[in-house]
Amino acid sequence: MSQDIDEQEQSLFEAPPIAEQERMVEAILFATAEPVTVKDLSARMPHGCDPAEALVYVRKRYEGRGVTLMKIGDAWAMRTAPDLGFLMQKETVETRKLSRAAIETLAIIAYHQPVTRAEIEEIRGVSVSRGTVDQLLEMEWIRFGCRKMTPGRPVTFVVTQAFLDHFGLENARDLPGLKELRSAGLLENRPPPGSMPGPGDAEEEETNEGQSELFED
Amino acid sequence: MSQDIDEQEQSLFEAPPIAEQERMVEAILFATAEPVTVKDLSARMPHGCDPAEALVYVRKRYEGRGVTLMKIGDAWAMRTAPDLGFLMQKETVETRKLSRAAIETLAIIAYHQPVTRAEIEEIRGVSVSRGTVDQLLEMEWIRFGCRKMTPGRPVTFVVTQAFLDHFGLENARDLPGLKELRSAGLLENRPPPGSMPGPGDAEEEETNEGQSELFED
Amino acid sequence: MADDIFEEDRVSVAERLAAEALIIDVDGFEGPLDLLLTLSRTQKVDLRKISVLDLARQYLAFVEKAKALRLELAADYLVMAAWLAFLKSRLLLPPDPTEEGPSGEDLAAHLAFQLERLQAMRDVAARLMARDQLGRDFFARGQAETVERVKRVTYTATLLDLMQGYARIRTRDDFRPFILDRDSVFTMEQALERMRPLMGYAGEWTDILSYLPEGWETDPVKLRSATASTFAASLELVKEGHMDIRQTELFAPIQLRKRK
Repeated sequence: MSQDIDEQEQSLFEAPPIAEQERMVEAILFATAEPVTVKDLSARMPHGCDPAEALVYVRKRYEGRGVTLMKIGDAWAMRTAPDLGFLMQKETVETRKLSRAAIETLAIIAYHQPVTRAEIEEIRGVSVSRGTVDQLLEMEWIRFGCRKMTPGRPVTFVVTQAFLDHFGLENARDLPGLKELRSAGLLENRPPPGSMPGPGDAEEEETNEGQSELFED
Repeated sequence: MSQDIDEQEQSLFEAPPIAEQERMVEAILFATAEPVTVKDLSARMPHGCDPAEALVYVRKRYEGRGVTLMKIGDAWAMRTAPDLGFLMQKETVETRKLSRAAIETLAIIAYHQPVTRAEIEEIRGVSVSRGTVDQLLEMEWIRFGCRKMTPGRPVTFVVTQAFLDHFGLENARDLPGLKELRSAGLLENRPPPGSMPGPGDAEEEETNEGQSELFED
Repeated sequence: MADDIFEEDRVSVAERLAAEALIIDVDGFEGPLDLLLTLSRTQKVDLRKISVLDLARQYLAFVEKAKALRLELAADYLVMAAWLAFLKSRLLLPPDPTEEGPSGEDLAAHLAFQLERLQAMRDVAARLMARDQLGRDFFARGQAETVERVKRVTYTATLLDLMQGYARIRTRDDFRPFILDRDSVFTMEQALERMRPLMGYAGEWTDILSYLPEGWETDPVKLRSATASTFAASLELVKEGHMDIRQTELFAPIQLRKRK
């Protein structure tokens, strides 16, 4: 009985040609936020349409294209081809200068390694934030060295091969000493504001001493 | 010289075949709701690609389909074919109903851009309420253009890419009836002879005075 | 005036009804130009062939009626009425060659231009709104795949940075301002820290010197520092109301007891 009515209706409202149905399926799948079932398609398309058949054509048309028809459960959706996923990412690399605290901490580790956190703090004269050490560890410029044989057996830090590579050093001993820094004009001869200027000569000797001590062992 | 470098680079990083580039453009445009410029495409595709050429192929491929490639200003976007709008009742977004004043103001900005507020008021014969302009700005259909080189250097309004996108226009030159209006001389800025009553006459005279004073010395 | 009355008589009944209808919803007009445009439709001609003189008469008649009905008209309607009355006189009288300024024809032409332009803008506005619209007739991607912005921050430093950094630290040491050697300093905070837990046991008067930290009595420098800070800490505890303090005579031991 109901079939009769269907047939009657079909003759009254002729279904659009399949090419047209294909366009419709294409448009609906494109504009819909969610995957669409054949039933949904049927409900939205004019009477007499056969979305299942239209889907076959759509699928064929998009085979190997940048966009493909995908079946998700019992619903259909258009998705970018899986091999082109990399286009949906836009990587922006931002290069930032390492903070002063990080540079100083790194320098101390490089010149004094293996060195404990307490020793770094003593040399810098300020406490070293956890973030700074973490950042250097994350960059893989420093790593944990062996524990120090002192009470509490504190961990030490040493520089890594990646650090040496980045700075073009063969080993940490290649780092120029203070005397070389000074003769290369790299050392700020001016004392930091607020501190008292001392006699240059004596100071230089002192620092040389300190430096040689560092690399004696 | 730079061409040599280009060629060198091209040989170093061979660009994917054009069919592959077409797939990429297709995928990017398909996945993005906003219009994408050729520059953006270039930035996202591998080195050496020619998105402008690939776009020609994509456009051809989608001609007459349920989804079509549209040019909006200097950007491209995929949109469903307008004749299939009837299938999309579910997707239809109820846009805020614009007042008659807002519609007229929008049309005046579109056809006369860049246009100052005073010019809009001259055409409409009434003062333009702040709310009307604010609403259009908020919808991102208009934006501020450059200042006019007239006394007081008033700001101007122009329509946006979102406006073109919304009305399916490639650029503002495609506005319906633009040519006829122009040839009829209706887009000319014809200054009123002598004193003509305008919107908020008393006020305007005052401001004009103020402005001329400003620029007199 | 007689002219006006004569004019009014010539206005058809339908036009009069239309004009009256206009008066009823004068609020519905967006200013005099909008009203003029509406009035001009009664001429049923191309706006380019409109009779501005007739239009001026219609407008003035409208304003008169509004006045007769005691309707409050906004100032700009009255400004326009005054201007149109002036225009009408200019159009009716033969041009005075001595008079300066634009002719009545020029003014009339501009008004006609304004009306035509406003009408044109309304027409194109309607055409614009009748266009296929995004989100109504055609649609963008329903499920836009947003471009993932992968932001990667890399940090960098040069060998020079490193060396300068190190040099900075070392030279800072060299120029270090005088800082009190803190090895033999016992701070008040330390003294307080030491005394607080012991407070509870001080039921009897006790010499404050018994609170000195162990090992600090031998070194005179340390003894001095520890004594001073212990004394200061004692005063602090008294101030807080935990202890009583006394000294029986000059240079006698200073004694501390828990307050009861």
